[in-house]
Amino acid sequence: MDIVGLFVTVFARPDLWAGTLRFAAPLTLAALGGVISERSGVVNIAMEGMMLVGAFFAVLVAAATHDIVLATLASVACGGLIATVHGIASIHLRANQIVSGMAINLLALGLTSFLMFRFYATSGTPSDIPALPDLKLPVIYGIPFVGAVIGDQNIVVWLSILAVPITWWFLFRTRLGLRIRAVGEHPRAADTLGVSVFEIRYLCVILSGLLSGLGGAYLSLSVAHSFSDNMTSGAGFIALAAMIFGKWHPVGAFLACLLFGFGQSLGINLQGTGFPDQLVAATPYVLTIVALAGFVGRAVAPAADGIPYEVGE
Amino acid sequence: MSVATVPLEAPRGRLLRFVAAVVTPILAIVLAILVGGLVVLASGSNPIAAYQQMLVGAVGSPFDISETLISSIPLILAAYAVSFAFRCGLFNIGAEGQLYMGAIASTWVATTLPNWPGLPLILLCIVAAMLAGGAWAGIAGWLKAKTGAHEVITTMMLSYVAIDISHWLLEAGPMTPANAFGTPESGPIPPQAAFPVILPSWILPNARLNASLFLTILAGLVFAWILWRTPLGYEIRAVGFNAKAAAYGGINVARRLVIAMVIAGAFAGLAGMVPVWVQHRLYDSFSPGYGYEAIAVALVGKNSAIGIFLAGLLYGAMIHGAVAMQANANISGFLVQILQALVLFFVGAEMLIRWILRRGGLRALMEAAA
Amino acid sequence: MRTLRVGVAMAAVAAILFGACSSSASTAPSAAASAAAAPSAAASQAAAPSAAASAAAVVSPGASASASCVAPNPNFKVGLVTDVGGLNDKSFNHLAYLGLQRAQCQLGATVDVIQSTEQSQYVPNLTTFAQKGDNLVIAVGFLMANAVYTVATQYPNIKFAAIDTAPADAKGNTVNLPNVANLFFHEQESGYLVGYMAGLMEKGKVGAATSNTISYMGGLAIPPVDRYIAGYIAGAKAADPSITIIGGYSQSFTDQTIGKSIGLNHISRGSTILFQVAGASGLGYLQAAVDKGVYGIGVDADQNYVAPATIITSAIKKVDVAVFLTIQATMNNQFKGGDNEFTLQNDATGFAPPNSAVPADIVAQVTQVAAQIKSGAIVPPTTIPK
Amino acid sequence: MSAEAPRSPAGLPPRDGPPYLEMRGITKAFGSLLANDHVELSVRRQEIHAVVGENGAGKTTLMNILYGLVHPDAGEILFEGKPVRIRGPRDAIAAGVGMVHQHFQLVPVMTVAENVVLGQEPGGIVLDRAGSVAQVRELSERFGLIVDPTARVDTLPVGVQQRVELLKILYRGSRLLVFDEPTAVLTPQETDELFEIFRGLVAGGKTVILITHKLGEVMAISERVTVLRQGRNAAVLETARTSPAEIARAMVGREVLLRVERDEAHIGAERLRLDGVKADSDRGLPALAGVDLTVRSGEIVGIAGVSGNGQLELAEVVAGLRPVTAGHVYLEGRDVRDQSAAERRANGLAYIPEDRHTRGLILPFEVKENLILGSQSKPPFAVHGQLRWPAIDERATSLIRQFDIRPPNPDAPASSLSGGNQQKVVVARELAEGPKVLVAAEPTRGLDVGATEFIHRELVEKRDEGLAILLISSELDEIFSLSDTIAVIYQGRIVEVMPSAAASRERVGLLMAGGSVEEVTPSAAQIAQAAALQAAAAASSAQDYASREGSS
Repeated sequence: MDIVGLFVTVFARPDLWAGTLRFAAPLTLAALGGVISERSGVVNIAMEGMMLVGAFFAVLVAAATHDIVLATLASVACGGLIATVHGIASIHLRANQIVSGMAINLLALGLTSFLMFRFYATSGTPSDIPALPDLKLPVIYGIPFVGAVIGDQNIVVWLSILAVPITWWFLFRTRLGLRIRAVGEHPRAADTLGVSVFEIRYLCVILSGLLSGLGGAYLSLSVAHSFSDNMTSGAGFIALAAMIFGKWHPVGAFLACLLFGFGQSLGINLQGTGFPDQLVAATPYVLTIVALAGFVGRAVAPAADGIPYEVGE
Repeated sequence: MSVATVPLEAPRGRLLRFVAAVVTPILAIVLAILVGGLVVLASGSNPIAAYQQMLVGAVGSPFDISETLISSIPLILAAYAVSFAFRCGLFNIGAEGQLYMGAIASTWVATTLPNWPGLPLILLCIVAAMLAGGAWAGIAGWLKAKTGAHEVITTMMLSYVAIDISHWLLEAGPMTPANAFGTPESGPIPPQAAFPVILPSWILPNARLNASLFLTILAGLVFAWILWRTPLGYEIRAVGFNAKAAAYGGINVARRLVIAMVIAGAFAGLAGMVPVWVQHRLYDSFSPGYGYEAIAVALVGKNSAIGIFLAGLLYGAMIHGAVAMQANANISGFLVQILQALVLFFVGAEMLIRWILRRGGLRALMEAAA
Repeated sequence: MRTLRVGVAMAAVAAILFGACSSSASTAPSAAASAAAAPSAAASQAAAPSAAASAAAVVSPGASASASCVAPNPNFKVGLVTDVGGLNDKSFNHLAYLGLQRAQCQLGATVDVIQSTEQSQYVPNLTTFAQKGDNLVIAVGFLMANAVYTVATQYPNIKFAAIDTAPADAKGNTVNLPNVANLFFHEQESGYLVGYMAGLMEKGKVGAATSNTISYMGGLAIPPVDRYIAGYIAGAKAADPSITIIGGYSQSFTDQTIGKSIGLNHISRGSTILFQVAGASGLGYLQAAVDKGVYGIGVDADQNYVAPATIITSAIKKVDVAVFLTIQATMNNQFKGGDNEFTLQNDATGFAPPNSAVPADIVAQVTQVAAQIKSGAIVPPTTIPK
Repeated sequence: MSAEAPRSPAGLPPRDGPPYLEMRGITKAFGSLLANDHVELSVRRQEIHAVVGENGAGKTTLMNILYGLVHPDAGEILFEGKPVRIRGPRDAIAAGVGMVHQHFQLVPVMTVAENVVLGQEPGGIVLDRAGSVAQVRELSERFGLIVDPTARVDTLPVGVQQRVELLKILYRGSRLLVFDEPTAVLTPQETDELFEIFRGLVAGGKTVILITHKLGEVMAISERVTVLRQGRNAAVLETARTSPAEIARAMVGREVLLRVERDEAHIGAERLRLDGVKADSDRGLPALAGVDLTVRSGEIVGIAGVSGNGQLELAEVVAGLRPVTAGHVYLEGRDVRDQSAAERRANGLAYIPEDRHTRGLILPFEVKENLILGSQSKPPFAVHGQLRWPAIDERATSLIRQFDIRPPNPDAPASSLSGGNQQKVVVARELAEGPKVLVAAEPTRGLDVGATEFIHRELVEKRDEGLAILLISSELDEIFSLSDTIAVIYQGRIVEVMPSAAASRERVGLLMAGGSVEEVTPSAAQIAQAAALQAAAAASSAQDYASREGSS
């Protein structure tokens, strides 16, 4: 077939680009969380688990209260809660942070599935739960192509995009941000100036949990409108990859998420075009590897990333 | 993720080290069981019954022991893959894909050479599995050495690709013989290529536990032998601990990275082959995520051959024990995932363990456990 | 000293976590009730038995001894082994469980479930029930062919039921065994009917169905899925030869994000009726139809409850009925080894009662087609035309 | 001690009255090691008080306690008359105590201004970046500490980085300033400038505690000196009434060897030659700008220079760990430009790296494993692709005995050894294979008298056996006492090579600072220091390096 023509038609589809944003949103939130956490020196591979917990409790509270705000807050809070566990393990207990992270992921998967079955048996989560609204933008929605791409995106998509500059500003323009980066690069230096390494790190780990939790809420309250076992299916790990890909920088991570979302969306748009669907599904992963090896290359983590801090060594 | 985040024990006084290595995980398991019991209690069931059923279900009979081992073997092998990379300072998060490749390659060899005599064929299959897994992991290693592409990303992405390839091979036909229902599964492994079953039938009729157990033990020995008995292993460990010092010692760091990944992948390839040889065919999405669970097993096993073997047995026992627990105590199998997570968590939280040891007046042990 | 504080801190966190759980526990029943209310109501019109079935879905194992149930019979034991999809798969595992619960309630059978977490566990899991001497062991899923064969030949006195498959020996040859009932469903019939309905809707430009384009999404390209899709395509084309049909797979039965994106993609490419055959992933697909105000078609059970206005109908596959009937037959010593076909004939396939969006005349036409299928005048295909 | 105070060499009027700072009965144990054992310290207002002692004498621990980084097991602190409880740096800063740490506590990737204001940033939620830059500039001008507030710290030479450290404590308005080994990284000229600053600060009402091991400095700047030995008070002396020899005795607890035994060099054939060698630093900037250098058999060539002028790159270029961008390296006449590190080792090159932690040792490895690093794949340690542990154990036990490595346990992880013993492991390993050329970078940094003496003796011995040694040290005294030839490196160039006999400290120091011979017009301060140094002469030169306490 005419490959070029095919790609022209595919790229002309607004949904390709709309889909890119949709896919990128939850990844971006989790990846930004990862950036904040690791900028403070705590390795976080537990975004997957934090998202899953967020997704579940979002539905649980939504079903109980029928209040979308409460539900979202609950998901964020639960994300933060599970993050706190990671914090205690890796900051106070000086546990290996990869171990703790993996444990959190396993725990979240088991716990949510366990509770899911406990509360909803096999009937599935209720369908009459409130959803995170899509935003129909008055004027823009009318514009032919653009309207179809951004005219009717979910509120969380916009939140995630908004979160990027905010996170950048937070890390690189605020007093707290300065302290966070200092703690991640040279905790002892910060400590000798009276900056509490522990406080900063707890704050950042919990922040990462809040953001991941929101990403989870997006999955269950907007995308799916329900919860199902392991519904994050690896999104948290993709976010982890995006964070490294983006060299621990909010904007870089966001771009990485966009690239991945684009690959996902492209794969979907290439379905039924003659390529085997199963192979087309691999598009985002191949794209990521090529981009990483070809254009990004070596990334350097914050100097103190993953190294527990001990007072008065 | 810097090498510093890779969990490797610094050796101390030999005996003390050994005792500590034994005592800490055991304490971790005890803690996990206690907290897990709370979860069961919170869900309104009887923890004692749950654990009793799990224990009996895991090792209560020759049949259960054999099944526990069958569940353990892929985990152990895959954990060697994760761990070997850890030893070189690499986080191989994509053993899953490597074991898919191993499964595909070995199955392909077996099904395309159905008339070969048994021994050569099975050996060839083993080689194919190891080569395929090794090559797949090698890509990540090579990219790391050449471009510095972070292995966490590359191995993860490569494993998704491998899984999609397996979907294609089995669903779109290339590996699926026309069969009654068009089920996405490969043709059967020729009987002469099967691993011999090792339990005599007077102990257990129709036992499934096969010689892959010996293969796993052998793999463990090889794992330890390479790391502790060869210059290569010495250099891989050196790179893992301190790449700069390794380079100073005249070690070609880039090459060691690649080799370490290839060897790791070879272990994963084997891990992929074993379940196929248990089921006599390669099914669509045959792995429940051995490659990911293996990370936990490797960490619980503290990256030592014996530790991983035991950790794998523990996880396998939990998986198979859950069967009886569900069937007889009516407790959700998800409890097992929770337990596995807790074990891992407490193994990680050594300070907690050391604190307990100190309360127990075992200061020396506590320091050795550091 | 610090570690002590940490201990306290951890305890606190744990407490909060459990607090979260238990607090939500209190709210859960109401939620579950509201969840299940919908399906039971809808299903009751569909077919009497499955109404009770989905009603049973409300109560979890613990609570199932409600007034309407007969006294439990400890001497009649039934074991159910799910495939790796697990009980929450929103598909055949889920439905089989409903049938099991119904048997527990209405027949007093003693039931147990094992959720398989690995394919290589199928044999031990089936064996576990066989060893307990269960009267009937039910294996869910087309990948258990060889496992069922292995265990069933080993325990000739135990009765087995295999859903969507038949025993197959090591070489992969199907072998009918006297103690194994192979429960097959003609999903293609259900697919054909809903496809036909979709075709007519488009042809008649009914409501939102104005684009003459419909679509489907499968989970993986596996037989039970593809039989549905094959029928769907054939039915739609039969109703409206000029119709455009878009299709794809999510490569997953769990990932709802992909499911929804594929849905939105299909809608953006003109589809106005979406048919899902992808378990939980498919819920995302249907959600896209809800968001964009087009129509969706559910699968397996009546999924109208997902969105009453959107889900015009569902392609039915009464695994629950099949399971219940098989248990009943076993109880009455009417167990039949070998193939047990579940079709329109015995009301095990078909389409769920359409919602108000579907005009009566279209319903009538589809019902006619159903009759023709029963009579054998129409034989829906089981494979997708390449 | 006697209460009547004489005129201090610092030229300030004597002050009486109650002590400004008093630390009483300070005790701190790390595990089984008693780092501070009822240590007493009393400092007067506006005094420059020196605290001296050997490596491991407990000076740094004492100061970390004062600064709240370490919590004492016993003892109390009185500051400005009232008892203070210092739980952490926050309290110390609040109380008015500031500290310049031996290892700079600077975030390399951040700017000077960011480093200075960190923890007490101007602005509300948003960091007032312009404001912080302005404040830092104002501060640096007021105290004459010239530094660009917007520069990234890792682009600054160490001397300037120290000014940043100083600015940090001035920014916080500290009244009691603690300096831990401040001159370790400075040229004599920079040291003078620093001392001038000290005097200025004291005149301005501040009080200074100076931790050092350089008796010359003690004599030059301090008013009183507290000597610690093995965690205990050894003496408190009025500087004007004591002598370097007396202090040295108090420090070491015995008469110390005053010079390295070293007979005439028997210089032989050329072993190592660098020819117009250029190389880049890790950050890709040119670090070596064409180095020509020759080391012959039986000769020790000392490279003098302020650290950061290309010494590290020079060593790594020779070792084969850093590519040369131009020029050639010859080992025994053979151009080894394209040889790998391994090949050069095989050809008789040995290298004692500057930093034993990041280069020289694999800390989690056992001692015996570290002792074969570089030879791991050579017989007898590896035969037929297998490690021969018996051979490795044998090598380990013999080297441990020969170099008196403690504890004598081949199975102990290197991380569990003291700095001195760790360095012995490195030296032992590098000398074990009978090398022809040795590159020794900072071979005694952070070692105590015993270890330093030992390693110097080893080096001289090997030199007499014909080994060609390229010695790189930022410590002039080490250079002077060991080298047969001295080469001064400045900004990646060898600015001058001279026989050590013909070299004077002042001249070398000047060259190190980038000065050229013409401009030798010593400042008053230099003369003062020179005088003090003469006074210190005999003892100091030997004692200085012998008891250096550097980074490790």
